[in-house]
Amino acid sequence: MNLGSVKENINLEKRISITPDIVKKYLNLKLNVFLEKNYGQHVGIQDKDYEDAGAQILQSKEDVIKKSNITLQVDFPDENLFQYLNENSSLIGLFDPVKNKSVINKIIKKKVNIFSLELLPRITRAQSMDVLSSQANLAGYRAVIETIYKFNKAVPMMMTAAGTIPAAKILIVGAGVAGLQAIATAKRLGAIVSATDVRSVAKEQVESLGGKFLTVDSNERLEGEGGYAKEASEEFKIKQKELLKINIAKSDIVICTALIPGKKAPRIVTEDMIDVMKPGSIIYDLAVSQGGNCAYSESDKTVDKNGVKIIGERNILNKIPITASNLYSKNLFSFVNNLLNKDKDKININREDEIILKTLLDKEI
Amino acid sequence: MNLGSVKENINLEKRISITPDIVKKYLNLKLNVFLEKNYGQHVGIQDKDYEDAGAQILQSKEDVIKKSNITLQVDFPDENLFQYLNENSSLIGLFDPVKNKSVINKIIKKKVNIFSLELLPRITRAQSMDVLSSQANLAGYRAVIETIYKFNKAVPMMMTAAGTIPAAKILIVGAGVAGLQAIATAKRLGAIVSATDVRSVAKEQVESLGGKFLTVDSNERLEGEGGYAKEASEEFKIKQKELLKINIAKSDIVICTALIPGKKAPRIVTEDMIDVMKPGSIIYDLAVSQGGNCAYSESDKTVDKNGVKIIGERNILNKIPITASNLYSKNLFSFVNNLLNKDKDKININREDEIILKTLLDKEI
Amino acid sequence: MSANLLAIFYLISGVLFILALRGLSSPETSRRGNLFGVLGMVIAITVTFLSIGNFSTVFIYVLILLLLGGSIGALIAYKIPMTAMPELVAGFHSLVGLAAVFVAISAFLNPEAFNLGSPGDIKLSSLIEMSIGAAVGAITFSGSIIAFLKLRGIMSGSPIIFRGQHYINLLLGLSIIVLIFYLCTTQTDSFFWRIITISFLLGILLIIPIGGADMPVVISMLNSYSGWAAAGIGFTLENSALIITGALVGSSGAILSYIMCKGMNRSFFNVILGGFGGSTANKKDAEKKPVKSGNAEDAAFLMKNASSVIIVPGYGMAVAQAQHALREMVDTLKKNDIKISYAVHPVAGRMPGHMNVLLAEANVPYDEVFELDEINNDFSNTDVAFVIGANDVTNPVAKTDPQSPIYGMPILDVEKCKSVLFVKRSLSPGYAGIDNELFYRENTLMLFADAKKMTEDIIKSLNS
Amino acid sequence: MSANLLAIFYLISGVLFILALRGLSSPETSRRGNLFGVLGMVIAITVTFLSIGNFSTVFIYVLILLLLGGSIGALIAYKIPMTAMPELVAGFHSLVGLAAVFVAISAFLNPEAFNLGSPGDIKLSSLIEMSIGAAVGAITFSGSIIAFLKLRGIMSGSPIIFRGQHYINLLLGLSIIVLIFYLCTTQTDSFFWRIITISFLLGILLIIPIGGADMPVVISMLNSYSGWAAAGIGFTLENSALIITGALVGSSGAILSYIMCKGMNRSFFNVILGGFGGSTANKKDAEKKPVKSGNAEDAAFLMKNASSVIIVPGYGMAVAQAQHALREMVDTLKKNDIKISYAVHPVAGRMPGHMNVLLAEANVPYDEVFELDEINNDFSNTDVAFVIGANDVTNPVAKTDPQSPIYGMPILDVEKCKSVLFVKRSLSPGYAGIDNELFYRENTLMLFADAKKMTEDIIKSLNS
Amino acid sequence: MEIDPFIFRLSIFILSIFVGYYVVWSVTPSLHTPLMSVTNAISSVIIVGAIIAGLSGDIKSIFNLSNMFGFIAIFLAAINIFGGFLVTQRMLQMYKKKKKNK
Amino acid sequence: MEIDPFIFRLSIFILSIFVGYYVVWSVTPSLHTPLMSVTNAISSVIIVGAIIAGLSGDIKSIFNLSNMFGFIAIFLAAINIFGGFLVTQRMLQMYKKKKKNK
Ligand SMILES: NC(=O)c1ccc[n+]([C@@H]2O[C@H](COP(=O)([O-])OP(=O)(O)OC[C@H]3O[C@@H](n4cnc5c(N)ncnc54)[C@H](OP(=O)(O)O)[C@@H]3O)[C@@H](O)[C@H]2O)c1
Ligand SMILES: NC(=O)c1ccc[n+]([C@@H]2O[C@H](COP(=O)([O-])OP(=O)(O)OC[C@H]3O[C@@H](n4cnc5c(N)ncnc54)[C@H](OP(=O)(O)O)[C@@H]3O)[C@@H](O)[C@H]2O)c1
Ligand SMILES: NC(=O)c1ccc[n+]([C@@H]2O[C@H](COP(=O)([O-])OP(=O)(O)OC[C@H]3O[C@@H](n4cnc5c(N)ncnc54)[C@H](O)[C@@H]3O)[C@@H](O)[C@H]2O)c1
Ligand SMILES: NC(=O)c1ccc[n+]([C@@H]2O[C@H](COP(=O)([O-])OP(=O)(O)OC[C@H]3O[C@@H](n4cnc5c(N)ncnc54)[C@H](O)[C@@H]3O)[C@@H](O)[C@H]2O)c1
Repeated sequence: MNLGSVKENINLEKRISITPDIVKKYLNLKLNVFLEKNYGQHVGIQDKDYEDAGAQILQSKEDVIKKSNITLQVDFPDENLFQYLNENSSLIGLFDPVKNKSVINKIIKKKVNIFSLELLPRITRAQSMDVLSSQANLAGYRAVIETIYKFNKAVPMMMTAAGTIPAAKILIVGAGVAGLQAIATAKRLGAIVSATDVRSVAKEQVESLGGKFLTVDSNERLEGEGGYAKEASEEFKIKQKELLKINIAKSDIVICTALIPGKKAPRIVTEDMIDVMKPGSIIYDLAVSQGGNCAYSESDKTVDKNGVKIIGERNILNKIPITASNLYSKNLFSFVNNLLNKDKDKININREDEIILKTLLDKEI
Repeated sequence: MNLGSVKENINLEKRISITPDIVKKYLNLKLNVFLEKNYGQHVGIQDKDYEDAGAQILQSKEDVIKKSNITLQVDFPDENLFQYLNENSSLIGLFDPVKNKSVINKIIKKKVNIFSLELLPRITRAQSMDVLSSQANLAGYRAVIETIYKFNKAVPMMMTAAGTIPAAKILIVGAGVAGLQAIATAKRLGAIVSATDVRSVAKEQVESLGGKFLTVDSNERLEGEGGYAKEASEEFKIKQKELLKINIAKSDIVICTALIPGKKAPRIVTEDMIDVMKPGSIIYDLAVSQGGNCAYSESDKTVDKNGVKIIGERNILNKIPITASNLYSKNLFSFVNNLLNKDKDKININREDEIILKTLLDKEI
Repeated sequence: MSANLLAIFYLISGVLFILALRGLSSPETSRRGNLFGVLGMVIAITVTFLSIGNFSTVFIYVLILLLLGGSIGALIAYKIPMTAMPELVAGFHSLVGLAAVFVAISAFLNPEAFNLGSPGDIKLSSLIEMSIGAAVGAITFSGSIIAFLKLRGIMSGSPIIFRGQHYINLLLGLSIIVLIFYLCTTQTDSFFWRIITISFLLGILLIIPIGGADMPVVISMLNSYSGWAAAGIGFTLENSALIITGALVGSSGAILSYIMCKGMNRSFFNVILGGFGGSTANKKDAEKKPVKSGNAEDAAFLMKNASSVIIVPGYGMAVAQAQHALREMVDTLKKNDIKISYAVHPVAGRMPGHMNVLLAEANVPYDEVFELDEINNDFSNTDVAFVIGANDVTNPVAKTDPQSPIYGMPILDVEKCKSVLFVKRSLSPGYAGIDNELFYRENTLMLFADAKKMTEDIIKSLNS
Repeated sequence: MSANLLAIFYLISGVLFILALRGLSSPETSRRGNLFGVLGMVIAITVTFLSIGNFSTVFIYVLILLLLGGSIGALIAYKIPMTAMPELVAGFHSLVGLAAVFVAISAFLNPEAFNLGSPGDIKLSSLIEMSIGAAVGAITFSGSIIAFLKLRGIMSGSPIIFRGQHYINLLLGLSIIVLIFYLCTTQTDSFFWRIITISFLLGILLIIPIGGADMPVVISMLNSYSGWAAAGIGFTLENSALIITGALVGSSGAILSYIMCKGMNRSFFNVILGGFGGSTANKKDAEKKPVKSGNAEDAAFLMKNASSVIIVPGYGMAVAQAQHALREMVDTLKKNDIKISYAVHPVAGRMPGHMNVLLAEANVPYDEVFELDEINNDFSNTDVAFVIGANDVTNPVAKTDPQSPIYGMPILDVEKCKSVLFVKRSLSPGYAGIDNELFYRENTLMLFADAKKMTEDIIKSLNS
Repeated sequence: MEIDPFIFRLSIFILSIFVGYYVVWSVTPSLHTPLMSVTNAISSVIIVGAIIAGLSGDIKSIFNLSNMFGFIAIFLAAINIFGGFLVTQRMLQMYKKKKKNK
Repeated sequence: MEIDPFIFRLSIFILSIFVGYYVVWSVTPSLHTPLMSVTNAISSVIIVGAIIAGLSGDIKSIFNLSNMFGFIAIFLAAINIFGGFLVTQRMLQMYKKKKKNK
């Protein structure tokens, strides 16, 4: 069986789906690996590295896709390549099914099994394939690095002969995977970190990283299925707003990570909060591609409101493509491994398996 | 008495010499403070903030300089302003006397007392004025932030369901003020940090921050006066080279901070070392304006050698102008305070005072 | 053998017994301590024989009895599994108690042999002493039997409580005193026998309300009783070996039960009197599967004597912010030449890399931290796994039960270690909400406490 | 008063003495302990009077002597400054020693009064006992006098050593034994006096080679001797109060000196025999200015009883990487309701913000960390400054001596605290290379050790 | 002025109680189980009484009731002596093994 | 079969040694100085001997040499008793004061 991957549109997506390390693992499963020429060059991985690992480099995208029973991507391949997809072959990636219905339908029409890993159920067995976790984690880390880079002060407290530099105050909105890693990273750098979330278990988790939790005083239970959050009531939102207004005014950096699965991201940081922020403060809105947690935030833009920078990037992971790709490709490998039958010689679309059932987009949508 | 400061050339220098906090302190000494319009706007400090603190805003550079008995700058004011400098007034800043002999001579001719704070003796009493320390410290911090921002991997070790992200290895060359702060910052972020220096006391200091010290096996004593380093012998350099070659090859990030006062910075990271570095690695050369510790490094450029980025910036402190200015302005205040007589009503150029004697450029050079 | 020499030898054997107990103050000297005890016993027995001196045929019978009893004792000692230790000690106590009763009876029947007067005209002080000895011996006997039955599982371990229990016990106690008084004034046999009977009854009633969990305390208390009985007999027989040893055993047993109560955070008097207040807690315990729970000292002991320890941190360590204490504990262990590694499970904690953040904060060297694949084979060659606030990531159900929500997750095979220590606050499950069968394993010791608190306590024990 | 009742009262007073010592196991019970001691003494004296019973005029004299001695004792006890405690105890010992000698002499001169036979025909065992009592008493007396003189500064504190010292002592010791032997066989007076004379000499020779620093150990050892002397006399007088108390004091004193030696890391035997090895170290000490140096217990005690403590970290904390231990110590102190702040000097350490990095690593809350200006006024209202590895930043010479290299640097005014603890390894200077006069101040206690080690030890003491 | 030996015995008894009290406090908690078993073993000094009881009186009437009780007591105590010390030894051996492994 | 009282005294002596040994180990090091001073005070039970020595013998010959020694011993011991206990009390008072300050 053959497995392949073609170069992404590297202006939009710098991550790759197969790293040289993973090539070896596929070979161990007796899968041949085909890659497009210069597949990883943009992140410093040369074709030679792949060949050394045992992959075969083909000259064109078509060649790769034509040969492959399983095609691994981050984003869709170019639409004009769809024609080369083999019938009954599998296409695996992060395809954002809510937004890309029509494209997906086109592929389904080709009798291609398309799997979108955002849909992975959050069950323990799927943890090693959990792309959302692995990528959100890095996004949380990187969001802190991004803001600190843009911040025109030093973050840690330093008491020096020339006076004291106060520690920066960083507020994290949403303490999911990304939020927690952001807390950890900010803490490490010596910031004074606080965080808020709708889920009450988040308090303990935030404190387990040494952060301060801002509790919205409410007895609503907003834990949903699979550990995700539910949308909050109006009353809750008002209370949250009061709490945040005070705290955001004191913050130097705010990192927004709040999401509700399948819904638009909640709007949490509002205009009036931004008005009272100190000039030079920075807001990083990780939720921007799902609509944003923050007023004014725009994809791939840095908005300046009275000296407050509001940064939103669609794909922050392009900033640490190597690490992100390492984890992504391992997630894919675990998924493929689970997709194969016991003898690892053919794909086994076992609809009994929750993992396969939930990720497979087999009905036109 | 009047004290003034004009806007720097903000393309080259974003730091300022007087912050609103410090204005108040000067007023307490009964000094009037005059500033050029829009003095701190580029870092988010408005004229109103200064006026609230008690400073007087003047429309032009000339006005400020004409009024001032003491002029505080980071860099020289524009040469065409020299004519307005009052006789017997004082000009204080960071003027790099080694490089700027002719300019300085021009000013001396005007009977202006010019003080350059690089020349401050490293005595305990001068610690609060020690600009080199305060700025080097921030440079060390920021160099780490810069490289980590440019680094295409995550720095801290993370053992995750999608595999382990190894901790980045960061090597600091030169463990002076900047080097130590770089060590501390890198450690905080979870990197594996090692450092090297010629001074043997540096070992304990590096370890006191949790870093690993790479000891060059030699019994030369390279501690010079005031805690500075002396130039090393050839034998030492060869030994150092062997040691570093092994360690640099393993490093993801190298930060160079080695300096020898009054000499060109030692060349420590050589071409052959860079050759064996992994693509994606980054070298930050803080010594670039003194000639650089690293082969290929160029001021204000990022050089790419086989995927290894070598970054050199003349003025890294432009990246954290607020904090840098806070400390710089406090250093200046301590210096001015020491320059005044007991009643704080006139300048007292007391050549008995080592601090004044060493910093005053009164002989043409 | 002169009386003086005899007394000196008894003194020596008393001192040897003191040294025996003293030896147990540290594991190094403990075996020597036991030998002192044996020596003391040999001396005591030998000089007793020598003092009597009539090496007639009877002597042979005595010797046979001695050897017979000895062989049985030795057999039991070798055959019994180590886990049955508490009930064994309880069983042995009952023997001492009974022996004390018999000696008292013998003296009562034949006072001339002991220089205590003649039947019906026994010296007052001796009469008091021997009845106290007999009563305490009888309580020890029947109490120990109940403890034995409970521990052995023949009787239910749960406390048997009825109204007025304490009043009945009080009544029985008082009646023993009254009977002794009558015995002394009337010298009537029957009182003596009634004292013994009532004491047997009292022994039973004293122990039945005490729950299985408190049994070790009870055993130590019975130990103490048997000591007092021996001392009582010692006064009767004017034998200083018995007095010294009896007082020694009596007071040390009492203190030991007090110390154990303190260690378990239980009130000494509640335990000894049984059933006061503690009853409900015991009832709940009875329904659960048994776990072995230990304290900081046990953990310190196990790790100090290990040659390698693997630390398995989990979310609980993060919650307790125990990383610094953990690092310090490890430093202390390392000073004892114990090899330490940290095993970090990929999903330990609540965020990817959660453990790494905390371990780095505590300056744990990177080369001591291993991921699952690297270290999983090492557990089987490791003495102790110290699982601190982790739970799901060690749960073997992930390998065995396809129905389990964590089925298929790779786990850290901590159960392959010789001993597994689990530091957590309770038996509650972790994130996945499922029970962990490791808690109930033979080689597991639960350390119920906040992770930071427990780690600090372990450090204290390691240092003392 | 019957002999039995007397013996019982003596037993009671012995038990009270045991309880007195036991009371000192914690500061809370210590005062009660002392009262037990007083009570025991009152009982012992009273029953002794009662047992004699001849309330003649002589009795008045005795009472007067008692009150006279008592008043002198009380006066001394109230007048003496607390710092002179060690020499006071030494002085008191000499009295006990002398009293023992006198009692022995009295018994020797008038054995009938004690039922020991008649002069020239004293019971053998009594003779042995009383000569041992007299000899040990004499050694105690002269030894204590020497110790007193050394501590008082009347004699030089440095050890006096000469060749063959140990052989001479051995010889003297042997000759005492030989003399006792002759005394027993010949019952000649002169031997008795010689025993006492030689013992006086031996006492002097035993103590002169011991350096001033080891005096506390010696005092405790002399205490032990006085106990043995009392016990010896007790055997002579067949008095169980003396036997019990003497043995108690004798063994406890010996153990205490052993414990103190262990605490000071000195060999017990070297100290007791004097001059073995330790001499050179002592000589060097003598040249330095005196500093008060304490141990972890002292530090723990001071801080536990403070209401506020300011921590002053410096480069030494960083070198020792003591920040985590420090944080733990502070946590422990906080549990005792002690207010803690950290005072960070602008140039503490070797890089700007050095301390902040480490304190943040140990998760010290930011609002407990203060810069110099914020906290410098607080020192005067603070009980303890805990200076850990800092030096230059506390050196008052910066304010007073314009010649000093650090003149003009603002410093943390730690000396304004009631007590200042300095944790550092030695008296060596810091970065600036200058001596810190604070080390020699009255209210300073030096804690010489690695900062991490010391902090850990303090934690241990705080917890015990 | 003779003191009743009972007083002496009382003194001995009381002092022994103190010794017992202190000895146990100094035992490390991890050795509490062996401690229990060794004190149990020691408490079988009662055998001294049993021997006296068993062998007392006239040699001819040695099998009377009083002596029989003594004999049984000897037997019971003997079980305890051997069993107690041996089991303690076994327990302590465990502690030793662990040490040696190292 | 009478036991010599000496044997009993020996037993008492030895047991007391054990008690002394254990008691001291349980004293906290910070109380070592008061401990020293209280044992010193206690060791003045020698006064019991002194009183016997002083008041022994015939009332008429009470001022002979033997008794004189006894008298002096009483005086010396008395100093120690009062001085010792009072000084201990003073020391312990310090510990108390510190506590109260809090
Ligand atoms: N790593 C990730 O990215 C991630 C994300 C989400 C979920 N998860 C899940 O989280 C779990 C992680 O496993 P784990 O073993 O680390 O944790 P766990 O299974 O959740 O167990 C944690 C244990 O720590 C104990 N604990 C809590 N607070 C404590 C304290 N203060 N002191 C002592 N013990 C304390 C709790 O028991 P007591 O209450 O009895 O003390 C609990 O059983 C896995 O099920 C994983 O799937 C992981
Ligand atoms: N902050 C800066 O930017 C900077 C830069 C350069 C120089 N300086 C200078 O450094 C000094 C800083 O003052 P400081 O009070 O922090 O330090 P310091 O005056 O240098 O004193 C540090 C003390 O720590 C002790 N020490 C070293 N290792 C130790 C260990 N392992 N355990 C316990 N104690 C240890 C040393 O005494 P022992 O050897 O007796 O143990 C030493 O006296 C100032 O003089 C300052 O001017 C500061
Ligand atoms: N079972 C598993 O193995 C597994 C794997 C990964 C994550 N998880 C758990 O799933 C949970 C969610 O993780 P995620 O990061 O993917 O969630 P997410 O990305 O959907 O949301 C991010 C966070 O935003 C919060 N949020 C939503 N609305 C908010 C509002 N109005 N205000 C403030 N905060 C708001 C959510 O509670 C969540 O914590 C976490 O608790 C995580 O531990 C479980
Ligand atoms: N007295 C004071 O109060 C005071 C104030 C600030 C700094 N200092 C001390 O002064 C010293 C130097 O500080 P700095 O940062 O200004 O020095 P610097 O900027 O002149 O040099 C930086 C470092 O490079 C090192 N170096 C020089 N040649 C090297 C080579 N060939 N290889 C490796 N390393 C080399 C130097 O030893 C120094 O540590 C430090 O020890 C610092 O603690 C003292």
